[in-house]
Amino acid sequence: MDLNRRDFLKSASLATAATATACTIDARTPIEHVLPYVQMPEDELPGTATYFSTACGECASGCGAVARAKEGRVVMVEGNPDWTEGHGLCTRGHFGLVGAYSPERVEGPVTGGANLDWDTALQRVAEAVKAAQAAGKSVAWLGNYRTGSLDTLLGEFGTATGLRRVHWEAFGVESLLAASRAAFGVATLPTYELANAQVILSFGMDFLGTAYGAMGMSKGWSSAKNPANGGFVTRLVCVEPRAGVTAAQSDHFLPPNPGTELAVALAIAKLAADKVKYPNAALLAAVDVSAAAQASGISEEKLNEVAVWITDKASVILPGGPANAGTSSSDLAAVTYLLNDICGNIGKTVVFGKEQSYGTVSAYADAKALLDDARAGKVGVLFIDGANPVYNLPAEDKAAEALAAVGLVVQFANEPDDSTTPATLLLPPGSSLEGWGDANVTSGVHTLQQPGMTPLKLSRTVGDVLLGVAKLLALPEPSARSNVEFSVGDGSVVPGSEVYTPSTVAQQPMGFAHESFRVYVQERWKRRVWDGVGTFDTWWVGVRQKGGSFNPAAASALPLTLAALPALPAAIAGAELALCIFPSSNFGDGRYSNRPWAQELPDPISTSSWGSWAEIHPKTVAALGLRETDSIKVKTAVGEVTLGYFATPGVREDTVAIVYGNGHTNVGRYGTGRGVNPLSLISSAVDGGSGALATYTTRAAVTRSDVTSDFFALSGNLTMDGRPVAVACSADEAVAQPTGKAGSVLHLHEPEWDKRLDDANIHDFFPEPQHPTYRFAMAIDLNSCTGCGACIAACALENNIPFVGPDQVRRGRGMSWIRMDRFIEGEGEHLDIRHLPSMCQHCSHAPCEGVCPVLATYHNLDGLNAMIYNRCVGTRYCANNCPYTVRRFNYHTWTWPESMYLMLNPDVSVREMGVMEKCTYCVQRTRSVKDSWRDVHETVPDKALEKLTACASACPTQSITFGNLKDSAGTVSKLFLNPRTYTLFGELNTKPGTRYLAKARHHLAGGAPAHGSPAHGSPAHGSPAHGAPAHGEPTHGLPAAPESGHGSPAEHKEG
Amino acid sequence: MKNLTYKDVNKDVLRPLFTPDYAYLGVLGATLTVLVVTGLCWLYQMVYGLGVAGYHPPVFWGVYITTFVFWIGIGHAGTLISAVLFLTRSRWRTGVYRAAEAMTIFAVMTAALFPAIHVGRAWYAYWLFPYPNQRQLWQNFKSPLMWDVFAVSTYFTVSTIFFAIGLVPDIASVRDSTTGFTKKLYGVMAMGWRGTDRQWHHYMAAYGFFAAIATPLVLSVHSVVSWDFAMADTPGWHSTIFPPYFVAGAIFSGCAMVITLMLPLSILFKLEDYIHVWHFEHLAKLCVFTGGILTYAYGTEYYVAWYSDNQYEWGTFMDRVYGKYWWVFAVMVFCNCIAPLVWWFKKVRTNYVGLFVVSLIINVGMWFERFNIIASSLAHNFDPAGWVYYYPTWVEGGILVMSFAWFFLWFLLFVKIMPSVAIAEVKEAMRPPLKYEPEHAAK
Amino acid sequence: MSVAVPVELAAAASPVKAVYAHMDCLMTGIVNLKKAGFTDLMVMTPMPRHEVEEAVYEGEPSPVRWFTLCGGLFGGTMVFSLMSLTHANWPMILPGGKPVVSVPPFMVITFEGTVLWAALGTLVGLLLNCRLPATDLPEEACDPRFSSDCFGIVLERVGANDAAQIRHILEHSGAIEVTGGVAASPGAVANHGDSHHG
Amino acid sequence: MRSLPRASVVFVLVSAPLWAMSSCATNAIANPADEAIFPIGSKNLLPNAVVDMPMSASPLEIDKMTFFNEDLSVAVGAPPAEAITQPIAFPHSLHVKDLGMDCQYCHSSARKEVHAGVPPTQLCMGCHSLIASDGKDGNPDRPELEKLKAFWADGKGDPIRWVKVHDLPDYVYFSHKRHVLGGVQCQECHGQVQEMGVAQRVASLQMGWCLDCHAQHSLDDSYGTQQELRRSELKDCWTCHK
Repeated sequence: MDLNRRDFLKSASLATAATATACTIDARTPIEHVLPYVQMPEDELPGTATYFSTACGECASGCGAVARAKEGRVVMVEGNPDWTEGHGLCTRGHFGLVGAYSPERVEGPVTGGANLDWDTALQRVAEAVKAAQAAGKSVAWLGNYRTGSLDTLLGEFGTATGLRRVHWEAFGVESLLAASRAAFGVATLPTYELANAQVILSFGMDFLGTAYGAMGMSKGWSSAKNPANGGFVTRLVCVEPRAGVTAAQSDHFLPPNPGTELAVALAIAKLAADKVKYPNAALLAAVDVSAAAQASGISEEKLNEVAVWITDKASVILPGGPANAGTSSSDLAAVTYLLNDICGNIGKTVVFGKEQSYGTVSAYADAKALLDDARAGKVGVLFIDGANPVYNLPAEDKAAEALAAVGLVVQFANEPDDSTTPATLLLPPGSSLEGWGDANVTSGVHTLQQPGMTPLKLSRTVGDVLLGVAKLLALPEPSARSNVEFSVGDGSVVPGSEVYTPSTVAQQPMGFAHESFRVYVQERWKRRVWDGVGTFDTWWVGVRQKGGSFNPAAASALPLTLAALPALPAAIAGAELALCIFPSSNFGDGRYSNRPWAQELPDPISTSSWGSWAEIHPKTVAALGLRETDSIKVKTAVGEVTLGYFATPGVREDTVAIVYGNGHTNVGRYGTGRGVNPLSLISSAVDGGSGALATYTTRAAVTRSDVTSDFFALSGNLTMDGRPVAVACSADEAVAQPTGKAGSVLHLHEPEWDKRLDDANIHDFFPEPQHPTYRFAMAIDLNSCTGCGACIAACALENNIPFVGPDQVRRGRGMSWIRMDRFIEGEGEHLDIRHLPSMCQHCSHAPCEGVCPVLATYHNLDGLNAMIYNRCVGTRYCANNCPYTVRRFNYHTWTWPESMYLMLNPDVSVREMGVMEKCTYCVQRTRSVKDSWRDVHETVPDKALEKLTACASACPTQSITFGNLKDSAGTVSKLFLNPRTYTLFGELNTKPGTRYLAKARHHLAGGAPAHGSPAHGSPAHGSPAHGAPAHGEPTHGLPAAPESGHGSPAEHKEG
Repeated sequence: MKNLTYKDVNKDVLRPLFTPDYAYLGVLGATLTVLVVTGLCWLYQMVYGLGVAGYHPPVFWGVYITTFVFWIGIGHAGTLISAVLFLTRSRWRTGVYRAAEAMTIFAVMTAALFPAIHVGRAWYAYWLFPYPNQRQLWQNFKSPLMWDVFAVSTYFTVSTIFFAIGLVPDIASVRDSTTGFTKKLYGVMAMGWRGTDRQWHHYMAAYGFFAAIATPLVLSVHSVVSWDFAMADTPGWHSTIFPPYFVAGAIFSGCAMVITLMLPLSILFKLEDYIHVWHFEHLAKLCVFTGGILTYAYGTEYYVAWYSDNQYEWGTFMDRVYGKYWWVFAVMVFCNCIAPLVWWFKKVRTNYVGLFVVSLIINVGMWFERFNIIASSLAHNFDPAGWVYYYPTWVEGGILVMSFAWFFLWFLLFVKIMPSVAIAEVKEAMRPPLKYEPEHAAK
Repeated sequence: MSVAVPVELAAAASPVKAVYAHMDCLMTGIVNLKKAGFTDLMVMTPMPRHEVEEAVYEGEPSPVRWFTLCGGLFGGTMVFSLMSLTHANWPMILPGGKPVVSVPPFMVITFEGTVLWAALGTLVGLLLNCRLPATDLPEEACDPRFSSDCFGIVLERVGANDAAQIRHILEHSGAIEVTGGVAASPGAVANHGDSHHG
Repeated sequence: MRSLPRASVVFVLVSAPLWAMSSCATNAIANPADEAIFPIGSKNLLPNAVVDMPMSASPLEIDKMTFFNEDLSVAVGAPPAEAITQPIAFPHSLHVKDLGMDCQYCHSSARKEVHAGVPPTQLCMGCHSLIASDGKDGNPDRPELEKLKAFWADGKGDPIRWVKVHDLPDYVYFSHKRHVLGGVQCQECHGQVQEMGVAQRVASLQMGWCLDCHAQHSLDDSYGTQQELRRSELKDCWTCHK
């Protein structure tokens, strides 16, 4: 244990099971110790979890989170219910916990392989800064977006030391800021109120996956998609080359010819302007709609139809995303603002006032310029905060050489990564669960980051380091407040829009005379966030308890000041396949690659893990003559990579899409050497308007290579093969009956119950098992499930689910208890991607219980299907008999690295080899909630159960609801009566405890009649589909479920 | 049979015992080394976990359960020949039934290995047996696997008793024809059997009851084994045709294994007078008959799936023919349905090479039939997102070879230790020596 | 079954043993002996002959069948009660509310128990009735030829005055060898204790 | 045979032994370096050195030991009394019987929470900073109190590493709160602690021993009214297994 035991144990609470056992009488009765406190803090209950409201530090969005600490260590991270901007936590937020316990974390400050203590490290930084300033060299800062107190401190520190600040992220927001500056004159990001948008037209923004502020937009979109609130189902139209997490939810997927997105946007703008008699229509006079239709390959009628949709009802037009990051990405964004103005959305669904700001934002061109200066030897000290220039910049920029030429590179990182060289001074800031900080993205919404445990290593936050260096440099107190700046690549600075509360102290600069960054944050909140009512201390305690102060500013509008239309860029020339680079929701921009669970979580679209993959269209696969086991060689003028491919109709036939985030050279044992870095294929082309990196500009030659492909899709078959698994119904019917009698929209919900059996009072061979007080059940709304995998991440951390490594995953032995079924049907505009999180359904007539020879699994009183690990012998018959195939088997005893033992949840036992395991509806949580309500002699109310399980509390779109079926007023009981609800494989009469709500789509694949139209008894699927061979041939039209099979009225009446 | 005397019978049958020639020692040594080498595969799997085999969700069963059912199936023909044909008094039984019964016991012993190999935690496999324990934990007797435990253990016990009791008179013959330590050893084993009228009187009664008891086992044990699959709701498994289908398959592969074992036995140990072509012809006819039942069963399975219009069933059956396991299905149909048809021709049925080759093909086909049922149904289950195909690894190959080595090892030992033809029964079938001409001899 | 002649009444002679090479001679020997009233005889044959059995037992069935019946009944009831009581002891709520004691699945294992214990009962019956392992057979019966090609008749308890008549019957029935029957002095007669039938 | 699936074993029809050996390790680990990064655990199949006798053959245990006590292979109970030495020989009898202190004065979270809790050094020093330390009341030789003072070191010492006497396996969920609030006396499970010097384990703490109480208290195993059903939760495996 590299941990300093004395400090850890003394300050930590009662450590009942010390990890190392002193000696043993024999292997089975280890002598274990009980270590009480020396001085116990009052009201501390050893063994009971303590919860800390904090902010997630994994990306700039700063979502509200809650860290659960047990015996002095954080074992779980969840969403903060009090946080207003979103719900739950995304996959990257959860895996922050895995990062905190990473085995590669450095002990303390490191340089040249030698450990330093903090004082000498700060001394060395201060001297380097003084030397650089003396030699006339510049002191530079290359880092991620920082908001809140760190941005303020960095501003003042920068002005005091003449710091050249470059804040750049691989898929940053600089093109959007440039567009809003061009369109509205102010470089700021509007907030998209998707909740009341009846039509969403997106030009590639991945607002459900990797975009900034995705959590807030997911929450809005999910309520817009639900027919129950607002009486409408939002219609999503996506114009982008590849179907990512967002486009998978699109009703109409319109992939234009590569490089013609701007033409399509202008054409729609012109059509919309004509429809609404837009006053400034003259601006669009020069737009030729038919030429745009001809160039983009999207028919004029379709463009016209889209124009009608967005002008009729409240709509939102979203700018381009990473897939469309061409040389005119800022122009495209500007046109989307124009479109919003044409449709009158500004101020209604696209609002300013409570806009988003990510602190100081620089462009790729600035980062490139900084590295060029560094290479020329003009940079004395370079601070790297969270950035990874060697990986995130195209190879042409030769970042490694630049870093080598810098006097002293100071890197704030817990683990060495690609950019770390022996000469780098590595200062570990500690994970976001161990230090103080805050985030302020939406104006008026401040989330406070509180530590949940004492730092595991000798780490200091970036703020503490800056304050330390400032003291050593004896920097003068700043005279005026620093501004949030935005540089547009040409060095000009535009004031940002940080909103201040009008308190007297707001205008004073913060200065550096603060004892620690904690004090600095507290002081800054006192000056700039506190509204001055009552005493600060009581307000501060309330803020720490809630996790921040969340009162977003009032929405307002800005006048459009777009002067001229941007020129159309040239289409991406060449005969080969257009190269589109997209970020995955697991790896982000590559900073999460060394987290085993981030690598192992299957990607929502390709369900691949541990590596990179290229997506190409099945017709292209046939054209290239590829077999399943082949991998492909993608070659451009700049570079060449070889990787496995995923054949999917969700990408254009003339495009190859490669995932970004893998292919590292030195990020630790889990991330190094996995997959390829697609940036090595592109040259450093730049977007004209904003200086952002243009990735969607080149074409690549794709050929077959003899290397055996390491691509493996965890979700078996591509299509549903005509089976009613992830069922969809038409949006109009879902709107017609948002609630009320079950079975009106989907006859699948309650397959026609044979009245004769009813009269003869024959229901089942066997009576319902007795559920005295609780029958726990779960409703999963497939309508708003985006397949993002947050539930899988939360489940893995809560239930000590091991990661098994690439080799075992490739053999299909992933251990996560939720398998995200992903089906891709249809193609082109009929593309229909469905996700279905399948976990144990806790059936009342469970096929797995009858066949276990040793009674290791049985149906308990609360309706749960219990799985007792000790009694399991491992015959695996239960797993064979489960129609949902959701049971997982421990083929080996999986091991974690030593440092991750602290991460394990002590309430859940760790399983050894030969034992079956499955979803338990978080039995440790239901048990403790029942226990606490039993003290007041009441059954657990529905409010306490609704978001109880780890997956329900994590889901960003609130699709998963847990509850007690015996409480007929509960949300789950109501959802079970929803007309869209159906049971998976209901005809097997297993009476599952989990039911799914069908997806409401405006446009069903193949234009088939809405599946399960109310016309009674739509004919069975004709003669059985002869020879529907397994290898993914797209079925035309969705299946009508077989008529046979009887539902479960008994269970239902009970509910 | 040329006119043999009782002395000839004793001499011929007891000749191969005890004097191992180099060929026998060579084969025995080879079998032992293969057993030890492949036994290490099992140890490797026990120490490092079942992951070394090829299993993964949704296919949790594969080579091990296939081999378990394969060996149990082979056992049934032995009991059929020794028990059922005893009750029907068929004449061709006498020469073959002792070795067939031995094959049954060794096949069931081999099959009994597999519950320990196949189970995830082999060191807790004894929890499958109901014994009183302080944790008051018992078994779920409604589970088909518990039926299996009882069925296989009962079958093994009954067959062993039936086999041992049948051996006692012949052990007495061995005792009387040997000297020294072997005489003392076989004397103890013969339990003082002298062939007195009292002993024969009760012996024949008891032997009749044993045969009567073992007969239902021929049908029930493999029906219980088929219920492991028939009781599940996996598409392709849960159908009422399984019990007769499996029993026919069992007798089919059992008779083929009897032919495979008896041919070299009769040639190498020159027992042609006792196990001659006439026996093999009967076995071959039995195989052709049960092969026909199997072919009919395959056809019925597909018809039922098609007729039920249940897309899960039909999907699975279509996947068996067109999916990634198409070659398993092809081998099965060729070996079980087409190959045995050559035995319609008397020339092939009575030619030693023809018999041996087709019997091997039949057993290969039967192994594939079980693999086809188990693996392809699990790989193509209800949820299309769970369709992942299973491929065995070298560990499973090693353990499969271990089961063959284990079986042949016991059979080789048996041939050298016990008379492999029932001396008493053969004598009973011969015309007794008469002093006077037959017309006025004793009735 | 013949009534055993009380030993103390007749002075005993040594047991008479006859070896036959031919089946018909053996049968005539047995028939003549029984006609002459000497029913306490022991016939050794290398293989089961139904003629011998009818001659000696006159169709009397063997009591082994009762052992089989009792074994079977005991096994069936014991196994069924084992299952029912254990499930009742810890009534797991098994799938779909199935009854704690559900007959169809239990019948399978009850059948197996019945068959198993019937076989064990038969084994016990056989060993008891045949008095195996037989340690008290006269060594005249232990002739190695009886297990290969010859038949034999042995009469253990022979009255001194009957010995001659028995030897006469045996020699004339075609035995290839007849020994014993010598009227030994009272001291020499090994006390055979209670008469027991080999 | 390229058309066959990549990772499949080609079944050679002619002879099973050849086929088995030729099914070479086609799906061996693709990237050998991964084997070191993701090590798989191995199982020690050898029986443990110590003969499998019940831990402390206390009379209570012998009669409870039924025909075959096989779950000794599971870490249960605690090492026998003579094997453990506590850092401080704390006399329960003196404090509980003579001075009349209540159990929950020191084990304060027994009624509130899963763990009964062991008192912080601060609680001991509450009294012992005044009473009977360094010979104030004329009784100098109290070595145990010297040890206590060393551990305390006026608030900055080390925590006292008590040896667990009642140590249930990690997979057991035993909540003191449910038992204490349910009216179970401490002595029922921990034995007559007030008589003991250093506390020792009396009960076997094995599953069968717990089940005796649970079975007896779940009087009505059938599924009658609400209350009986609640009590049958006592025989629900997930009540005690994590």
